[in-house]
Amino acid sequence: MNKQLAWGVGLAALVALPFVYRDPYHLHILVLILIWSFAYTSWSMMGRFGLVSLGHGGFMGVGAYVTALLWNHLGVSPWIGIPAAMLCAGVLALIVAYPCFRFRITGHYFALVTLALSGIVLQIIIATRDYTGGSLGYTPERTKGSHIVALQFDDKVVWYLIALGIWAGGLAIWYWIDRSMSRYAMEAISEDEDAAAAAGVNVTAEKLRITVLSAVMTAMAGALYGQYQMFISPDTVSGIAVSLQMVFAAVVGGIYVALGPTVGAIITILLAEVLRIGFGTKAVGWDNLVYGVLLVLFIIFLPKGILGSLLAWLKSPSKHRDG
Amino acid sequence: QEKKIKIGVIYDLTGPLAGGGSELQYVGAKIMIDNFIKQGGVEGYKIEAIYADAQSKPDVAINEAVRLIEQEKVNLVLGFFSSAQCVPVAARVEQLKNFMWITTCISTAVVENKNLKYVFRPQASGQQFGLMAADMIEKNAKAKFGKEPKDMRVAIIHEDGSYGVDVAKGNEAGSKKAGFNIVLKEGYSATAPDLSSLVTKLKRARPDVIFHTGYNPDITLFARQAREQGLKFGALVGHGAGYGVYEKLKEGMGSDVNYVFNIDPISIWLANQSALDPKLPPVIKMVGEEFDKVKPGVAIRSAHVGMAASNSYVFFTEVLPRAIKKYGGVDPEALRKAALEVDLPEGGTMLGFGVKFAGEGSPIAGQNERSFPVIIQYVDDKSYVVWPKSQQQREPVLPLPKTSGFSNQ
Amino acid sequence: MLVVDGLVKRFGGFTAVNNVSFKVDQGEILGLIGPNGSGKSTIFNMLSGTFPPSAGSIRFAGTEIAGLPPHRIINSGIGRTFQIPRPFRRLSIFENVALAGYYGQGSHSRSKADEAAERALAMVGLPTDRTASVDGLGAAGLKKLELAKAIATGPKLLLADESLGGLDEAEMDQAAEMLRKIRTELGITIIWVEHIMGVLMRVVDRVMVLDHGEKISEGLPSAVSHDPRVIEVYLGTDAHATQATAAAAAAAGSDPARR
Amino acid sequence: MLELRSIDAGYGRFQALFGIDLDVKAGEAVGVIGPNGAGKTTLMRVISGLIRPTKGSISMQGTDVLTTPAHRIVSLGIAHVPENRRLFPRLSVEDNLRMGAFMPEARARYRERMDFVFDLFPRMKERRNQLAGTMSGGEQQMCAIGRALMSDPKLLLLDEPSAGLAPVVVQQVFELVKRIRAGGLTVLIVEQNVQQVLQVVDRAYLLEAGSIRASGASADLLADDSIRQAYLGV
Amino acid sequence: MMEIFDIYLLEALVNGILLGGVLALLALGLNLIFGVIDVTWICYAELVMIGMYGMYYLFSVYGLPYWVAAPICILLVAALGAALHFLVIEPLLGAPPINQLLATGGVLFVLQSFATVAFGIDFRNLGIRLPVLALGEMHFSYARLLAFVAALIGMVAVYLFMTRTYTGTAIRAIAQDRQIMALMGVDTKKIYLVTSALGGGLAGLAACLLVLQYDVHPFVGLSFGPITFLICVLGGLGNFVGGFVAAFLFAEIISLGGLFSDLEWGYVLAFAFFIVMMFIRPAGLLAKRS
Ligand SMILES: Nc1ncnc2c1ncn2[C@@H]1O[C@H](COP(=O)(O)OP(=O)(O)OP(=O)(O)O)[C@@H](O)[C@H]1O
Ligand SMILES: Nc1ncnc2c1ncn2[C@@H]1O[C@H](COP(=O)(O)OP(=O)(O)OP(=O)(O)O)[C@@H](O)[C@H]1O
Ligand SMILES: [Mg+2]
Ligand SMILES: [Mg+2]
Repeated sequence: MNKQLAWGVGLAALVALPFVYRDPYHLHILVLILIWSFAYTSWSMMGRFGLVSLGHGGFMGVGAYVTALLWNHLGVSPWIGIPAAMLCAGVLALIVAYPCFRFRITGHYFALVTLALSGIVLQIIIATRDYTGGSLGYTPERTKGSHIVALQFDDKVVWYLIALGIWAGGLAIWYWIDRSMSRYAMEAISEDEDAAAAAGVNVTAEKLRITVLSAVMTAMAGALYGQYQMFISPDTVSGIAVSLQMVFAAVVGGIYVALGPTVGAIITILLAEVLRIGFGTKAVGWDNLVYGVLLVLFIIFLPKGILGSLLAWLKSPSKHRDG
Repeated sequence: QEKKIKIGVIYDLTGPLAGGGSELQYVGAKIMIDNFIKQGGVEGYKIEAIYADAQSKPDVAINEAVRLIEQEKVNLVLGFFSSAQCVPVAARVEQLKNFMWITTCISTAVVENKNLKYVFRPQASGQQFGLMAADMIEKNAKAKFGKEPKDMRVAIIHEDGSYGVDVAKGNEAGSKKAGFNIVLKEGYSATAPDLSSLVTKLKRARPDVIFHTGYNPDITLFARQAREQGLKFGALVGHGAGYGVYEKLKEGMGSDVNYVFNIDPISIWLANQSALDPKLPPVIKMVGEEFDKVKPGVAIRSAHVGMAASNSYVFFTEVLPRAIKKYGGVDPEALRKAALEVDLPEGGTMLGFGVKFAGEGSPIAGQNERSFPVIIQYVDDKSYVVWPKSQQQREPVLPLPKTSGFSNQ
Repeated sequence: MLVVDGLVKRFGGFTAVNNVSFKVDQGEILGLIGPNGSGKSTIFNMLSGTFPPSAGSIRFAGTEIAGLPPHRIINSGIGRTFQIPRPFRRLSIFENVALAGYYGQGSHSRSKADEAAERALAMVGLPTDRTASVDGLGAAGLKKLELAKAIATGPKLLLADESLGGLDEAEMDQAAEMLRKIRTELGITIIWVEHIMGVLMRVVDRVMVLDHGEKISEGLPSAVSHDPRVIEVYLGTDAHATQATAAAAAAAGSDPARR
Repeated sequence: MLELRSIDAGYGRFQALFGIDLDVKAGEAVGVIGPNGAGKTTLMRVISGLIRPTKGSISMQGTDVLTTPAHRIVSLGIAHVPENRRLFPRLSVEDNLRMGAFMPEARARYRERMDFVFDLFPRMKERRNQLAGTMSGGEQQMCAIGRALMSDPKLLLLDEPSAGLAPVVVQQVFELVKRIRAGGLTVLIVEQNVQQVLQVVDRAYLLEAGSIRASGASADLLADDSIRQAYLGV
Repeated sequence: MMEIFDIYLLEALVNGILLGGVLALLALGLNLIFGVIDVTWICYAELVMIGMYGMYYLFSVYGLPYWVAAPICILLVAALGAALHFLVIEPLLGAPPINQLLATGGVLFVLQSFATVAFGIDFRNLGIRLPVLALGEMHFSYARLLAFVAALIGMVAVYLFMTRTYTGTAIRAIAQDRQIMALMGVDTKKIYLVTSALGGGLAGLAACLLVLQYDVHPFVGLSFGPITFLICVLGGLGNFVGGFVAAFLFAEIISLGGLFSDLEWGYVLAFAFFIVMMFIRPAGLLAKRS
C-alpha cells in the first residue's frame, strides 16, 4: 500500500514539475532522458533474460525513419505512422529472431547476428539516400505551430508530458511482465533451454514474444525521438553505436530492476553533459576519456548496475559486506 | 549595465571530423574572435565567446546549440563544419528564433528550400564546388586533352556522407551540362577498410578525369591503392576537406600529390591581394602570423583556417556594427536585418568573393549569392590558383605530365 | 499407451540408439537399464522431444509424437526429469514447479498452476512456501525438485532418469516409495532409468535392457536378472546380480499392488 | 601421509566443516561417509586447495598444504576427482587426459600414463577423439578418474566415483580402487554407496553436519548397529 | 554482360584474397581471446590502433628502423593486452558475459579518447611506400602480400600451439571450467596472462602490417572492429582455420560485391551473408554437422 502511495506521489510530482520549473534547456535534457529511458527499458526487457541484442539500433532506426518517411512522402500522420513503424520493427525482429531461436543461436552468436542487423539497417539508410537523406539526416516536414495531427509541438512542456507518459507506460509493461508467468519462463529459458522446454515452455515462442515486444517498444522510442528532435540521422538513431549506447546505459543502471535503465539514462546522459560542459574546450577529449573510465569502473565495481547494486546493498543484512 | 554580445562557437574538436578540417576551422574562427576581443569589442559591445565541441556527432551538436542558446543565452551561434550538423541545428535555431552564422558546412541541402530566416551562410555551396570542377575541365578539354567535351571520360567518386554526396551532385550536373561521358559515379563509406574494387572499376572505366570528394583517411587510402593497382588518369580533382590539408596529403601520397587539383574557397594567403579591399591584406597577415603561432612549421597554410577567419570577419565588420548602429542591438532580429543588408562587391572579403545574401522568398534564403570557390593546383609543394580565369595565378597543368606516377600519357 | 517402433538416433557417424521398439502399458512402471552409454538418456531425449529421432515412430496415446517440439510433447502428457538436476536457480522452489504447472499442462491458468505446484511439492515432500530458494537444496532435494517439476506438468507418462544417483540408502528408499506413490495415487505411468538394482528391481513391473543402443532383453525383473547376457554386460557376476534377483523376488512375493 | 588438524571451512558466512581431524597413512584406503550435505565434498575441496579453510592445518608428507598455492598442490601428489566429474566438455577425451598431465613432472611420463589409463578404460581409447561433453554419464566418470590418474599421484581423492555408473562399472571402479591400492597408491574416497565402499577401504570416517561423528576400521563400522540402521538401510 | 569477365574481375578476385589476408590477420588474435578463452574484447581493434600509433612514434618520430620498431611494437601491445586483462577482465570473470562486453566497450571509448588526447586528431602515416607487383594489367600491393603471408604463418603457428602444446590445451580448457583448473596443476592467472599477451601480441602484429596500408587516427578501429567479430563467429569461435576461410569469404564478398554493384551495397551484402550463414551453419563454416 505504502509503496503504491510512494509511486503515486512520485508520478504526480513528475507531472507537476514542468509547471513549476521551466528552464528550457533542463527540460530538453529531461525529455531526452525520458525518451532514452524508455528505449533502454525496452532493451532491458530482453536483456535481463540474457538475450543480449546489439540490433536495437536497427529497430530504433526503423521506428524513426518509417514514421518520418511516411509523413514526408505520403503525408501519413505519425499517429498512424508510429504504429506502422512499430509493426515494421516487429516484423523485422521476427524475421531475424525466428531463425535465431529456431536454430538455437544464443549468447555471443545472437549478439553478433543482431549486430549485423543494425549494421545492415544503417547501411540501407545511407545507401537509399534519395529517400532517407542518407548520412545528412532527415527532417520530418514542419507544420506551422503545434499540430496534433503532425505530432509536432513547439512547447517543451507538451513533449515532457508525452515522454513522461510513454516512459511510465514502459515501466507498466515491465511490471506486467514481471508479475506474469512469462518472466518465470524467460528466467528458466535463460538458464537452461532444454530444462525449460521439458517444463512445457515453448522456448522459441516465448523468446520471440519478448523480442518482438522489445523491438516494437524500441521502434516507438525511435519514432518519438525523431518527432521531438525533428531530426534523425543514421548516427543518432541507428547503427551499432546506438545499439552499444543502449546496452551500456541499461547495464550501468542495472537491467534486473525496473528503474535500472532509467537510472542508467540519467547517469549516462547527465554525466556526458556535465563532463562535456565541465571540460569544455579547455581540455579537448578529456570528457570522453573520463566518461569511459567511469563507465568501466561502474561496470567492474557495480556489476549489477548502479541501482541493482544499491538495492542489493540496502537489502543485505550486513550492509558493509557488499559482493 | 555593460553592453555585451555573447557568441556560441561550435566546431568538432574530437572525433573523425576534427582531423578532417574542423579543428583548423576552429583555429581560424578563434583567431578572428580573439582579434576583435583584443580590439575591445565592436561598437562598444564587449565580445564574449563560448566554445563547444560537437565531437563529430549531430546529436551533440544539437544539444550544444540548444544549451548555448537556452542556458548560456548566447546572441548567436557561429561555426559548424559538418552539414549533418548544420541541418538540424539550423532548424532548431529557426524554431528558437536565434541567429546562426555558418562558416563552413557546404551542403546545398542546408539552405535549399528551407526558407531559413535567421541562418546565414557566406560560404559557397557544395554544388558550386562540383560545377566549378566540371567548368574547368570543359574549358580546357580541347586545348589540353585534345578532345571534344563529349569525348571526355569522367568518373565521379565520393564519400557517401552529406558532403561527398552534395558535391558529387554538382559534379554530375556540371558534367551533364558540359556533355561529358560519365563513365562511373559511385559513393563509398569514409570508414571503408578497402577501396580496391573501386580502383578496379576505375581501371576498367579508364577515365580522363576523376572528380573525388572525400575526407582524409579515405583520400590517402584511395591514392595508395590507386598507385598500387596501377590506376592511370589525366587529372585528379579533389573538393576541399581532406584535399585542403596539403601536409597530410603529402604525407600519405608522397610525390603523387604533385599536380593534384583542389577546389575550395581560395586560401586567403593565395588571394590576389591587389584585387582585394585594401583594408584586408593586413588582416590576412595577422591571421597568418597567429596561425603560425598555433601550428608552427606548416608548409602550406591550410585554406580551412582562412575560410573560418574570413567568414567570421565578415560578421564582425559587416553584420555586427550595422546591427548595433542601425537596429539598436544584438538581438536576433537586429542581426538578421543587418545581415540581409550586407552588400560587398567581389574583392570585399579575404576569400575574394563578395557577399549578398538571398533573402526571404528565395529558394536558397540565407545563402551568399556572391560566393564562389576556386581551383588550386599543387605543384612542387606550392599551390596556385588555376581557375576561374579571373583569379588565375597560372595555367593549370593538364593532363598529368609523364613524371607523375598516375599519368596516363 | 506408448508404442515405440524402430527408433534410431545417430550422432554423426555414431549410432547411439539402434532400431529399438517397445511398448508401455497404462499404469505400469517400466525399468530401463543398461550399461553407461547404452542410449537410455538418448531414448528419453527423443521421447520428450529434446531432439528428434533419426528414424522410427513414437506413438503416444494414439498420436504420433516423434519429432514434435518438446513443449507440444510435454503438453500432450509426457513429463521428464533430467539425470543431472537442472533447476532454475533464479526462481524459487515454488516458482520452479509453478512454471511447470503453468506451461506443462497447456492450460495457462495461474490458479491451476499454483494448485498443481502445491500438490506436486507436497507429494515429494518439499516446502510449499513461495520464497524458499533452490540454493538451500542438497542433492536429494534437487532430485525431488526434478520430480516435482515433472509431476506438475500433469503427465500421464513420467520419464524418470536416475532419480537415485547421489542419494544415500535411506533417501533411496524414500524415493522409490515416492515413485510408487506417484503411480498409485496419481495413476501416472512411469519409465524409470536407474543403476541401483537393489531399489529398481523392487519397484518396477517390467524391465527392458539396452546395450550399445540395442534392446537385448525385456521381461519381468526376476527373469531379466537371471539373463546371462544382462549379467555379463550390465549386472556383473557377483553381488549385484544376486541383490537384484533378491530384490525382484522379494518384491514379487510381498507387494500386493502387483498383479 | 595426509594430516588434517581442527579444520573449519565454509562458503562465505556459511560454515560447512567444524574442527575436522583426519589422518591418512601411506598405502591406506580411507572412506568418508555421511548423509547429503554433511560436508564431504567440502572436505575434499579443502584438501585439494579448491577452497581454503578458515582455521586449522593440513600437511601432506610433511609439507604444509595451506601455504602451497592451489595449482602446486597436485605436485605434492594429490589428485582430486571432483564430484560430478567436471570434465572439459568441449575438449576431446584425449585432451582432457592431457590436461591431467599438465604439471611438468607429469608431462615427461605422458605416454606411459596414457597407456595405463587406456588399459584401465578401453572405452576411453575407443572414444579418444569424442568431445567429453557428449559422452554418457558413466563414460564421463571414467574419463574423470583417468584424468586424475594422469598426474601419477600418491594420494587419490575420489568424490562419489560410483554415482551414476552401471553396476558392472561400479564393481570395476571398486576393483580399480583395490588395484590402485595394490600399486601403492593411497586413496581417500567419499561414497554414498556405503555397503560397497566399506568393503574396499581399511578405515572410514562418518561425517555428519560438518563434524566427524565416528571413525574406525571398516569391519567395526559395518558391525555397528546404529550405523547399519542409518546408512545401510538394513 | 560478358565484358564483366575480364582481367579486372581476376584482379578483384585476387585483391579480395589480399584483403582477406588483412582481415584474417586481424581476426587471428581476436579468435584466440573471444573464440577460445571466451573473453570479449570489444576494444580489440583499438588495441591495433594503439599499436599503429606505436609504430608511428617508433618509426617516424624516434627514427628506429622498421624491423626494430615492429618487435618493440608487438611487445608493447602484448603488454597492453595483459594489462587489459588484469585491470578489466580479471575482476569480471565471474560476472555475466555482458558486463565483460561492456567493460571492454568502455575501454574502447577510453582508448579512442586517450589517443585523441595523447596523439591528437591528425591522421598519421609512416610514409613507407612499398613497391608494387605488376603482372601485365594487374597490380598487387606488397604491403598486402606481406599481411597475407603473416596471417598464414600466424594461423598455422597459433593452430599448432593450441593443439600441440600443454599451454595451448590449457588455454582451450580454461573457458570451460575455470575453477577446477587448479586441480590440473594449472595456474589460471598465468594462463590468462599468456593468452592475453598472445592476443595482444597478435594485435600488435596486425598493427605493424596495417600501418603500411592505412593512416592511423583515433578512430581507425571503427573500420575494422565489427567486421573482425563477424569473421570470428562466421568461422566458428575458436576455429582458426574457419576464421581464416571466413576472412577470405568476407573479403571476396566485399571486393566482388563492390565490383558488380555499388561499394556501399557490398557491406549490406556481407552483413546479410553473415546472418544467412548463421542460420545455415550456426556453429561456423567448417563445423561438423550433427
Ligand atoms: N558453493 C557453495 N556455496 C555455498 N554453500 C555450499 C556450496 N557448496 C556446498 N555448500 C553447502 O555446504 C554444505 C556441505 O556441502 P557438501 O557439498 O560438502 O556436502 P556433501 O556431503 O558432499 O553432500 P552430497 O552427498 O550431497 O554431495 C551443504 O549444506 C551445502 O549446501
Ligand atoms: N550429442 C551427442 N553427440 C555425440 N554422441 C552422443 C551425444 N549424446 C549422446 N551421445 C552418445 O550416445 C551414447 C548414448 O548416450 P546416453 O546418454 O543415452 O547413455 P545412457 O544410457 O544414458 O548412459 P548413462 O547410464 O551413463 O547415463 C553415448 O555413447 C554417448 O557418448
Ligand atoms: Mg543417461
Ligand atoms: Mg558431495
